[in-house]
Amino acid sequence: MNLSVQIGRLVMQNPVTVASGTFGYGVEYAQLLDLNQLGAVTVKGIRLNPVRGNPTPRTAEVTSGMLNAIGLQGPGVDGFIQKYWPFLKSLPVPTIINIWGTTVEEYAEVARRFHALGGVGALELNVSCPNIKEGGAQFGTDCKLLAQVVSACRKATTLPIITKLSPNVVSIAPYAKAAEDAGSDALAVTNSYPAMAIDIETRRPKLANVSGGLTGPCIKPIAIKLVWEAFKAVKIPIIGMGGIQTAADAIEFLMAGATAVAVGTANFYEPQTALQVIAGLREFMQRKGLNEVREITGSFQPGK
Amino acid sequence: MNLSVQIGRLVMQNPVTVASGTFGYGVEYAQLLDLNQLGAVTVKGIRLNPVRGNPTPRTAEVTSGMLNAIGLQGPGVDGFIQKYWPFLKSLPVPTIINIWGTTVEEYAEVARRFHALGGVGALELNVSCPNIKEGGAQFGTDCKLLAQVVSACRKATTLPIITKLSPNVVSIAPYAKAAEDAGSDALAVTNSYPAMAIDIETRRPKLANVSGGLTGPCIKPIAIKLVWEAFKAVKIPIIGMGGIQTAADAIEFLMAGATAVAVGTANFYEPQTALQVIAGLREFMQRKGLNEVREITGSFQPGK
Amino acid sequence: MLERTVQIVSNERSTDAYYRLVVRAPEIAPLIQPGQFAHVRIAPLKDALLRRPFSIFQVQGDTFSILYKTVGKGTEALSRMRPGDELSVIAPLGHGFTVPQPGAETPLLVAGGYGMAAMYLLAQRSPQKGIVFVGGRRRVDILCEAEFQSLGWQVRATTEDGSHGEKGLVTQPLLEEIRNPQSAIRHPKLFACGPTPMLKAVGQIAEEYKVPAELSMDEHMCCGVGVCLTCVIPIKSGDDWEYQRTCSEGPVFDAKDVAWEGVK
Amino acid sequence: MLERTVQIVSNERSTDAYYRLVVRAPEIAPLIQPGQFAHVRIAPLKDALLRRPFSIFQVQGDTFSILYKTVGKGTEALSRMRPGDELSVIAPLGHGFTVPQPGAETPLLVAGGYGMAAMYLLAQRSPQKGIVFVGGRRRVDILCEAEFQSLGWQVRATTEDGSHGEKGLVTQPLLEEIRNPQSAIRHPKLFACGPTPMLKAVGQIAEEYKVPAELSMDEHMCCGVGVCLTCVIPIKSGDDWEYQRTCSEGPVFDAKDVAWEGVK
Ligand SMILES: Cc1cc2nc3c(=O)[nH]c(=O)nc-3n(C[C@H](O)[C@H](O)[C@H](O)COP(=O)(O)OP(=O)(O)OC[C@H]3O[C@@H](n4cnc5c(N)ncnc54)[C@H](O)[C@@H]3O)c2cc1C
Ligand SMILES: Cc1cc2nc3c(=O)[nH]c(=O)nc-3n(C[C@H](O)[C@H](O)[C@H](O)COP(=O)(O)OP(=O)(O)OC[C@H]3O[C@@H](n4cnc5c(N)ncnc54)[C@H](O)[C@@H]3O)c2cc1C
Ligand SMILES: Cc1cc2nc3c(=O)[nH]c(=O)nc-3n(C[C@H](O)[C@H](O)[C@H](O)COP(=O)(O)O)c2cc1C
Ligand SMILES: Cc1cc2nc3c(=O)[nH]c(=O)nc-3n(C[C@H](O)[C@H](O)[C@H](O)COP(=O)(O)O)c2cc1C
Ligand code: FES
Ligand code: FES
Repeated sequence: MNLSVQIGRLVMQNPVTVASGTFGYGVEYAQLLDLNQLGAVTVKGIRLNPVRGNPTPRTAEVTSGMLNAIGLQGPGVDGFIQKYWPFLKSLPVPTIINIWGTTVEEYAEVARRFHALGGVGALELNVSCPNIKEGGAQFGTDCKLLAQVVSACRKATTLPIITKLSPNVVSIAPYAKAAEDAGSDALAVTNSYPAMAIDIETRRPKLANVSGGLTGPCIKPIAIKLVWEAFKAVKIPIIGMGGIQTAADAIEFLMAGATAVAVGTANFYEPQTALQVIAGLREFMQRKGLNEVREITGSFQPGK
Repeated sequence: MNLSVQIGRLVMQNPVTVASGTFGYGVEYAQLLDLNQLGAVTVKGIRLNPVRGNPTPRTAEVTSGMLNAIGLQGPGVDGFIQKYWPFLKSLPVPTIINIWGTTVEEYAEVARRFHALGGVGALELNVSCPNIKEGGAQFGTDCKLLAQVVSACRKATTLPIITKLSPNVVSIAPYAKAAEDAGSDALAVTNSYPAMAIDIETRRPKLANVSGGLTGPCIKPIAIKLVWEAFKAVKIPIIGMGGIQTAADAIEFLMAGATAVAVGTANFYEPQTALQVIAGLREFMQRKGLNEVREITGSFQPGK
Repeated sequence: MLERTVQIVSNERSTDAYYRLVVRAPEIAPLIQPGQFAHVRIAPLKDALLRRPFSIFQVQGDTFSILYKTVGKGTEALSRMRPGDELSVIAPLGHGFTVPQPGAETPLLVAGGYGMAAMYLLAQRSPQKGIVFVGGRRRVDILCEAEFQSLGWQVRATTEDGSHGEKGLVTQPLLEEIRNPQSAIRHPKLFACGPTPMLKAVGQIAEEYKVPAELSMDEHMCCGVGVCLTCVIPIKSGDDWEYQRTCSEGPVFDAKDVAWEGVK
Repeated sequence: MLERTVQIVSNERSTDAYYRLVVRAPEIAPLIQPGQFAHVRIAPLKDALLRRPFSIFQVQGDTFSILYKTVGKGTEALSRMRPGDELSVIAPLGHGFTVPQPGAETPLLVAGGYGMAAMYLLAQRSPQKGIVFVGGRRRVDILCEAEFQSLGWQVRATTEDGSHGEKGLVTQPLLEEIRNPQSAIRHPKLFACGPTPMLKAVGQIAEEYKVPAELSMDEHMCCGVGVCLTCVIPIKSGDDWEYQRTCSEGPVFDAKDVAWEGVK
């Protein structure tokens, strides 16, 4: 049984990674699960300089999901390389580094820095964070800006580039196509959904940032549709995510057109989720007599 | 304690109605609850001619919500007037009639017909149904078309017009403003969210229509944000909806800027929900010493 | 149609994956007609919101019961509930079977799997006793034979694997009976409940042999009371067909009204 | 840090809205240090996904316990669980209190409400016995006085409504003690756990009287293990401050490191 997949030049031993921002820098979970069983480790979003992030409260629980507005707190490129890279580099599984910037040039600069570092598995361009004023979703909801970011990074590195698209668009197809045309090796679909909650006793927002991103099982049906729409629009592989809790959820994403999947919010309440998904995927393939996990990708049959 | 609110010229004895398509034509629930306690009855979407609707399966259960692609099955204007209007007309509470068309002219014609009928409480323009090929969301995701639909109906009737906006836009503010500028008396926010589910055993979609609209508690945080964004953009009243199950949910919508609310999916599993919401709203007002339900509208305090 | 919170009197495994649930529902019980159903909210169900529809199996005093098969999360959660636990039910719902008039047709019941549940009240309340044709995949899918026999009905069981009764499909003995020139039954009328392919086969037999038939259709439901338009099936209307609601116009339809070409 | 499915040994109401839960966790129990917490998944919780953090109260053999107050849906669901039911816990988590060295400072513990729970192991394992200042709104909020007394500690209780102990805030007797020139305690060190305003007051006392203090901070948590960055509080760093994680760098911080101007 072959579970390995390819995202551009990046080979993953199985199609299951974790979603950026839900797995820290890998090291935090090393005591709870065997990281080496993952397809890849994807780290929290990093920009050039350290970022303090938003005031608290930063997350709130909602029905079958959560809101977050972390504000991309992070150590910056240098801090990351110093504090976290030695551990990640030592792992046999590849690292996908999620990057962002407030200008096209900053994205490119961060890409250059990680290119120069050597040993990075892939770069994931976060053009879809709903929780910061500059950068983030601003690039992800404008096809031209999106193409500029991807092109600039493409020039800056030969590392595989994964463009993480925003769900907050009328139709995802033109964005998927724009990223592909600008040289992206793959897409990640989807980021969190703009949303909000109010504490009715205090009349105050449940997040200090007022609004935040909705994630978890509640968004899965939206994410599945986005993956399917993106799959129909492009030829490059897609990493699907949004509310994956079980192998069945992951298989649904694969069928909708994903080549790989990422487990996000579920890590917070069940850190073993990614490993359970891998095990369940194996069982499914066995039961269905499938030899290649790739056969599942896009095998959804929408017609009669 | 005064619970009454006004949506254009329409006076509602309390701010709680039901969402179109989740309450049939009122008569179906008459045995289970006292319709006269509602603020208004809102009926399933009606176009000029009868509509057969989509093939089955038309709905599917998902985490904390459901998908539907009914395809706006309905009796057409004449069928509605013959079969359902006598009952609705006899109720002391007003009826909000949800209407749609496949052309601007059809919307206007349906509006003219209901204007001529007399006794209708308000017309709700559904420009946001994700489940039909023509009409519906096509008008709701294009500001110019939206303005044309609203203007044409405005010319056709003096009945209060409620424009039901699509959630599937980058930002709802321009659509809210376009509807207001074109003469809409109120907004309804929000319709269902485009989404999809796959049966992994058969690889077939869970809906015959492949994709459908996501509704229920899972979408509440998205809907709350849309109401708040629309509230900041316009002066006309908003009917808020999306996942309301309890009085607390309804109050959250009111605080975010809604003048009234609609209970949708919850009717399917708990037909008493709207009445429970009204009772809970009264208790909340009592506990907080509020005399006017209108004081709650927009009382959210996003700042410090 | 009433919505009531009812208490579980008993909830016991019958055979294999089948359970019998009895609830105390004094206001609902007297209203129930054969072929009607209850729409049940299973409170312990996590993040799954919708009610589940079940045919009403038996009515006794102020209680009624359902006979259900565990097939998914709702029925599994239900099977773990205990006497004393509460359920919200909306019942009785739907348009049931036409109970035969005294001296009129002789009822031939055709049931597949949990379809038997919809049949008991009809058998009990029919002035004419007839035959129950019951089919299933395996022995465990043949439910409550003894109960029908003790009502004085003849039961003819078939299983696909031959582990009980005749081997084959339930329609085989039915066809034999209808084709049998020696049969004691003069004016048969078919009443069927079970999987859609079985209902379709019964509908064809009814048409071919010009026997009246009522079919209880199994469609996915959401509201159960006629407002959501989930549960529709194609019903002939002039030269064409229109969608009608299984929960309201049905679940029981006259076989000759069903537009099979539109049925999934 | 281990993730384990553990069995409930007992789960009993203590006073009012406070419960004590004991679980059997043979691999986790020996690892626990005073001030650490357990992150608990409450399975019966409907459509609410996240774990809930609770200080570890006592450790006995292969069990540990928590002392919790029912304040919302998670703690209410927990209070309905019974012996034999299972929970998933990740524990022990966080950076706890520094247990005093033999002969070093005398610990003065300051606790508000369920903050007492974080204190017991510290009192038990400290070679020096000291005073526990415990405060609450009403009598029922004063927890396990007797248990601290039986460890040989002096307990000074305050309630806001005066229904038990002295009337007022917990910081009043603490201030008296610190200001008292006659006090037998030479080198006091404060350890505090409770609501943020109390912690802030303790921090100010520590600063004013130049007494060392460790504070266990109460921040909303999500992952509990340091990956999500939900639980941050502002910690001084040079002339500025940075956000550090209560679940990983904390929950216990040195009072002089907290940048109160940034605390909500
Ligand atoms: C009128 C009617 C009478 C019925 N009577 C009985 C009965 O007497 N005994 C019995 O065991 N079953 C009966 N069923 C089927 C029963 O409703 C389903 O088995 C049950 O809803 C499955 O729920 P679940 O959560 O276990 O399965 P899941 O597959 O997890 O359910 C997912 C969703 O699909 C729906 N669904 C799944 N299977 C069916 C089905 N066959 N029909 C309708 N909806 C379905 C569920 O209601 C739910 O919304 C009847 C169905 C109808 C329409
Ligand atoms: C390190 C630490 C130790 C704690 N120790 C104890 C203890 O020993 N005994 C005890 O009774 N309580 C303790 N708490 C508080 C306890 O975690 C909350 O009371 C509990 O999470 C409330 O959950 P709920 O579902 O009942 O409330 P809800 O209000 O319904 O919870 C909604 C969300 O808010 C979070 N939340 C609510 N209140 C708090 C709070 N005060 N702190 C952190 N998150 C909160 C919940 O975890 C959940 O994510 C501790 C908190 C922390 C951070
Ligand atoms: C707390 C939190 C922090 C996140 N941080 C990032 C981030 O830094 N960069 C990014 O691209 N996505 C980030 N995301 C989005 C996730 O990577 C993922 O796209 C989203 O959570 C959907 O998946 P899920 O529903 O499985 O969580 C974050 C999500 C959460 C919940
Ligand atoms: C089965 C179903 C049918 C619906 N039909 C209509 C309709 O005919 N017209 C319309 O404007 N909205 C329709 N809606 C959308 C609802 O009116 C409402 O906007 C949406 O369900 C969100 O509210 P909820 O989450 O409380 O259900 C329908 C929704 C459902 C679930
Ligand atoms: S189930 Fe809603 S109309 Fe039949
Ligand atoms: S709770 Fe996630 S980092 Fe502390």
